[in-house]
Amino acid sequence: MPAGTLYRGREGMWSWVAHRVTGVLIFFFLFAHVLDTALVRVSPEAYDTVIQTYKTPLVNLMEYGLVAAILFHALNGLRVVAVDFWSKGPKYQKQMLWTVVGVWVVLMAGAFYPILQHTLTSWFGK
Amino acid sequence: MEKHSAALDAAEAGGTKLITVTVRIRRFNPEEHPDPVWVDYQLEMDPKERVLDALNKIKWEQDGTLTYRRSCAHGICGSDAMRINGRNRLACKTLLKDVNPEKPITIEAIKGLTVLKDLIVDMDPFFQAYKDVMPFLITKGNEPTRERLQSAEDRERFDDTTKCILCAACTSSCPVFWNDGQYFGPAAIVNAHRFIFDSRDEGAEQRLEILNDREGVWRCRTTFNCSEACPRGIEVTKAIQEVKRALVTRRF
Amino acid sequence: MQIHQYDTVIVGAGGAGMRAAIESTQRSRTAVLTKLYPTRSHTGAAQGGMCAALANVEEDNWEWHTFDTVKGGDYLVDQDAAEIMCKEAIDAVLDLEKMGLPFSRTEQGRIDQRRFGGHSRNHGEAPVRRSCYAADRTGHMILQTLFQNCVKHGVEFFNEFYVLDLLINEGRTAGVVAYELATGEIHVFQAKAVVFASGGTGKMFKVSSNAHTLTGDGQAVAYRRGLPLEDMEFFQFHPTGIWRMGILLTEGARGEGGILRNKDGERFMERYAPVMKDLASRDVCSRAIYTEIREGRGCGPDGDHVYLDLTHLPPEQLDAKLPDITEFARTYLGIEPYTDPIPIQPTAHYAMGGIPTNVEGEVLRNNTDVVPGLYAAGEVACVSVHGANRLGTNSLLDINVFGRRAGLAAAGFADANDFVPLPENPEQLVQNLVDSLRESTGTESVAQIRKELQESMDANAMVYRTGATLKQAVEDIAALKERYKNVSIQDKGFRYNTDLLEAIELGNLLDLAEVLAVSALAREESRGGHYREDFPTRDDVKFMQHTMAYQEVAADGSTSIRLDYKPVVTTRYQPMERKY
Amino acid sequence: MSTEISDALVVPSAQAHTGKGLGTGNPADAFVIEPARQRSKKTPRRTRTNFEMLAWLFMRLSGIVLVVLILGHLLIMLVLDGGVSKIGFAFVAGRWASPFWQVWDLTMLWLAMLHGANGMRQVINDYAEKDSTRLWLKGLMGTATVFTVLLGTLVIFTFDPNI
Ligand SMILES: Cc1cc2nc3c(=O)[nH]c(=O)nc-3n(C[C@H](O)[C@H](O)[C@H](O)COP(=O)(O)OP(=O)(O)OC[C@H]3O[C@@H](n4cnc5c(N)ncnc54)[C@H](O)[C@@H]3O)c2cc1C
Ligand code: HEM
Ligand code: SF4
Ligand code: F3S
Ligand code: FES
Repeated sequence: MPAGTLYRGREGMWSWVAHRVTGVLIFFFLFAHVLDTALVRVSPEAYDTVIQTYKTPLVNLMEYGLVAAILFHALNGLRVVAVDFWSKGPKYQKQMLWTVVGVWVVLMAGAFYPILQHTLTSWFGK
Repeated sequence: MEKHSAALDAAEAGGTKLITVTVRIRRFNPEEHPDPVWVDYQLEMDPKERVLDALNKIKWEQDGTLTYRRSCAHGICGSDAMRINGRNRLACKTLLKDVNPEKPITIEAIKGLTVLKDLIVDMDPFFQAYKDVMPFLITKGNEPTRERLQSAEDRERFDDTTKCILCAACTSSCPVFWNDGQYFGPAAIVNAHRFIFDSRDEGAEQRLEILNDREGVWRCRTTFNCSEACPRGIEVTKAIQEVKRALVTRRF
Repeated sequence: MQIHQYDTVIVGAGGAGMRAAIESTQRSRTAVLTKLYPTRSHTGAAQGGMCAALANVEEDNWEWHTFDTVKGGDYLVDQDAAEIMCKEAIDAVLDLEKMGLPFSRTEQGRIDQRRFGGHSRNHGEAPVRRSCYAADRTGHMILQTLFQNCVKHGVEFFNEFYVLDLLINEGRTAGVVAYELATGEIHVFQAKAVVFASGGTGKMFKVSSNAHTLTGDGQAVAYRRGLPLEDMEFFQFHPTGIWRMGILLTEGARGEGGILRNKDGERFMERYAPVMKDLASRDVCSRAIYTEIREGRGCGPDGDHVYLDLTHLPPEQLDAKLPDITEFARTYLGIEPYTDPIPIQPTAHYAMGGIPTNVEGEVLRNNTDVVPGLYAAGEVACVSVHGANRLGTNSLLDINVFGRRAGLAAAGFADANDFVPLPENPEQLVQNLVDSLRESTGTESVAQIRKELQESMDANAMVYRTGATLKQAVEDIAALKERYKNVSIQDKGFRYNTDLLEAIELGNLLDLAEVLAVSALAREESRGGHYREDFPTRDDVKFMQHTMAYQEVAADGSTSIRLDYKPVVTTRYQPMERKY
Repeated sequence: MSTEISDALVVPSAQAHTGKGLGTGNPADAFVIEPARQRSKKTPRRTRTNFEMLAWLFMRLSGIVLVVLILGHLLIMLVLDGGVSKIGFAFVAGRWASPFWQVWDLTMLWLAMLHGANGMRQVINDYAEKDSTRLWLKGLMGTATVFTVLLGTLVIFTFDPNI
């Protein structure tokens, strides 16, 4: 059966999609993160082994992705709050979204080295 | 007249050139076939004509079975909300030149309401939500003999939401409404807003209570599809926000 | 086939139908049958306002309003009805306000009023502010407010039900027959009282401000059942429709100070109506525009239109008072009304004639007798408060005043009387009509015939008419009616068969166009909206009377039109020369 | 020429209203706009709670607080002082020695989990069509949340650097 087309929403709709996807993603990560942190109650060794995996390049990269998700969710969350509570919020929602994206890009670029330095140094040396 | 802008010249130019447009319509007739199909129609149109004119031309000259609602043909009656190139619009308020007539123009029924035939959907749930917000003036006490007074500012307060023509473009563009259709939807909230902020009305508390429902304003995720879709230019999301804020401030 | 029983059945859910429904629902079991969802009705398109001598902003009284109405209608108005309308206008407006209608307000918080064509102080001295309005969305607000109140009172609507026949038994009203769009089923509604409020016939013209759905179904149904149609030759052409599209730009635009200009930029209305100028009545303005065009002062490459100039008005005023029409100019013409004049031409707008009624809304069977239990109100009816030319804003008034009256009268009648038995096979006529169209193997297309009808009407029966053009129209229509017998449709289904209904609607238009042309041909004078170049003056001796057109069916089934005339009711205003 | 119609033919209005059991079974059969629901006049106040509003407010307020907590957390853990390289048992032990960080992490845990759980509830409400699916998913999500919150709290409070 030929499907209907995708609704061509604009900034508002796509930012909401991204907000939702990142929210769910963070939720699952948080779940895992509490579990692994709980290992500090088991033994220092167990904890350190798990943390070791955080330092592998792949997971390190995923970590960068996670930060990207959290940052977007956080910044856009502030935009949503502004839309809801500031009377001019709805009017400037698009401008605010582009600000969010701008700040997000800047922060992500800034965080690139600090977060990935572990991987970078292990690959390319100091 | 000496005042003559290029826009006016263009508007007055007679014998405009016709272009060939392809209109791709998602047809559905359960009497004939259980599944919808996309059908292409080619026609010669003046790009300054409306999408509704194109549909009429198809119905009148090519395929009389094509079915859609229409009446006023100038964006005032709310009959012909449909999804044109993926966005909800009124066919009679959308000119061909504004939807890129070089490429096929896709047209399908609005989303989230049962499609009954071609572009016709079941409007029942939509109007039910409207009726549920008690969309009529509620007053207490004796009627005055003359009109109720209302200052121009008080009248302005809810002007935006009085413009609604109940076309359903907003509600059927809302991703929350698509899911299970239980959400009251932006149109119902707009019409509640029209009375909540009318200084003459005394039923605001009741209406706010209704919208405090599980399926009320709190389901809105501020996706702004409704505001983008509204052919009357109503700031729908803003109206919803005002209702939310009224609820919060009234409760605390 | 299904049969329903209601005390009162109302046909149409525009302003008139819903106003009637609000009254009758509270007093009798009422069903409202409408071919459109109520809020789609064309009352919603009305822009400018609704007149009532509220005197909120300047001195005014209902007698002045009555005089303007009578004069505007070129003395063909039944003055008893006009008096009632103008007197009850004040309460009609106040009632709407109490129902919640958001009128525009004055500084003091009262309902604001503005000038409108033909409305004057003290019998034509100067324009007066009489039109109550809500920006340029007055009709929209009326329609929404009435619908809201129908919701409040729990009015029972049957949406997308097309009434296609009227049942009269033993000379009394028995009910109506409707076709349900969703399923193709035929429904018989047995009723004690029936109110027709099905709106106008404007789609017989090509350039028209009317909706696609205004096809005169009510008039045609009554006419085919042997009832007369009154004054059908009087059709109003509104001066300011968007050029070629016909979309209306309200007279309120001129009420706010807009000016009509020809290609030289001249304010030509000064020549035609020195006092009222651009606010002269509509027939006067429309003729003036065509005269300018004919005499070579039209605008544009083909000189076939003039301008409505709003550029001298402050943008804030346009935004506050005329937001919708400025948007129409932007959307449909791509021009900016702050800086550019808007190309306009007269557009077919309003049917003054219709089903004759008395002031209670009761339908007349001839010059004096009523059909018990049958009512009509709104544009479908002819009371006649509009005479030969309706004044702007008087129709929204008409639908409210006479819609209310008809609703009350119908409910009262239903209360006092019993059902009339249905005739045998009540659905027969509709069933045959629908079946024959579905089964037809003819070769003619609905769209083609409709197009030719509209073109002929525009060419021959518009603002300027002569015996020759009207004869041409009569001939054209006869030929089209012949071809219509051979019409066929493509959609043979039962579900939402709009193809079928367009064919039926075309049949209605053809009948009504014929009545219009024949009535106009017989009226050898010029009066209000009916202007005969071969008889350019009003002839009160011969034609100070209403036309009553009846369908005659010969033994062989062929039909013809019989014209009769009915005297005009004159109370206090004797005919005078009409000058603005 | 007239006939009485038998009662059997007359459709009662209640039936005509719903269209159910009539004609073709088309949902649009005899569509009518029903009168405003009784709730309007007779039962002005339905038993509604403010739960949805409180949840909505909570999402926004917790979000604002979380910005500080989580971004601070990320900054310390991943950016400052050599980023993730420095993290190990000893680092955690050092941090949780201070009650300040204990409270920080505890609030963050609770707020984030409740915020996330309520968010997930909304997502499930939106996409799970069947009531039973909804119930299952929400049950699962709720259990996981309670478990995680309790576990995390336990860890923070009972952490013993000398284990
Ligand atoms: C663009 C425009 C602007 C106007 N501006 C003004 C103004 O400013 N002031 C003023 O006073 N007047 C104005 N008028 C005139 C006025 O609006 C109309 O004459 C008036 O609204 C007619 O109301 P109505 O209730 O009779 O019909 P409508 O509102 O047209 O309603 C007709 C109803 O009948 C129903 N119907 C039709 N046929 C059938 C059928 N076969 N079976 C069942 N139902 C049927 C339709 O569904 C509809 O509900 C304007 C008109 C137009 C077109
Ligand atoms: C960092 C600061 C955060 C801010 C400012 C923030 C803000 C918000 C806001 C305002 C919403 C409501 C959106 C709406 O109703 O439309 C929301 C939804 C949500 N948040 Fe957060 N949040 C943050 C952190 C988190 C975390 C840590 C998680 C995961 C545990 C999370 C998961 C979710 C989820 C799942 C939703 C629901 C999304 C939806 O319904 O579309 N958020 N967030
Ligand atoms: S708010 Fe706008 S989009 Fe929604 S129904 Fe009203 S007019 Fe249509
Ligand atoms: S599209 Fe829907 S989510 Fe809210 S902002 Fe509009 S109602
Ligand atoms: S036809 Fe009336 S809104 Fe488009």
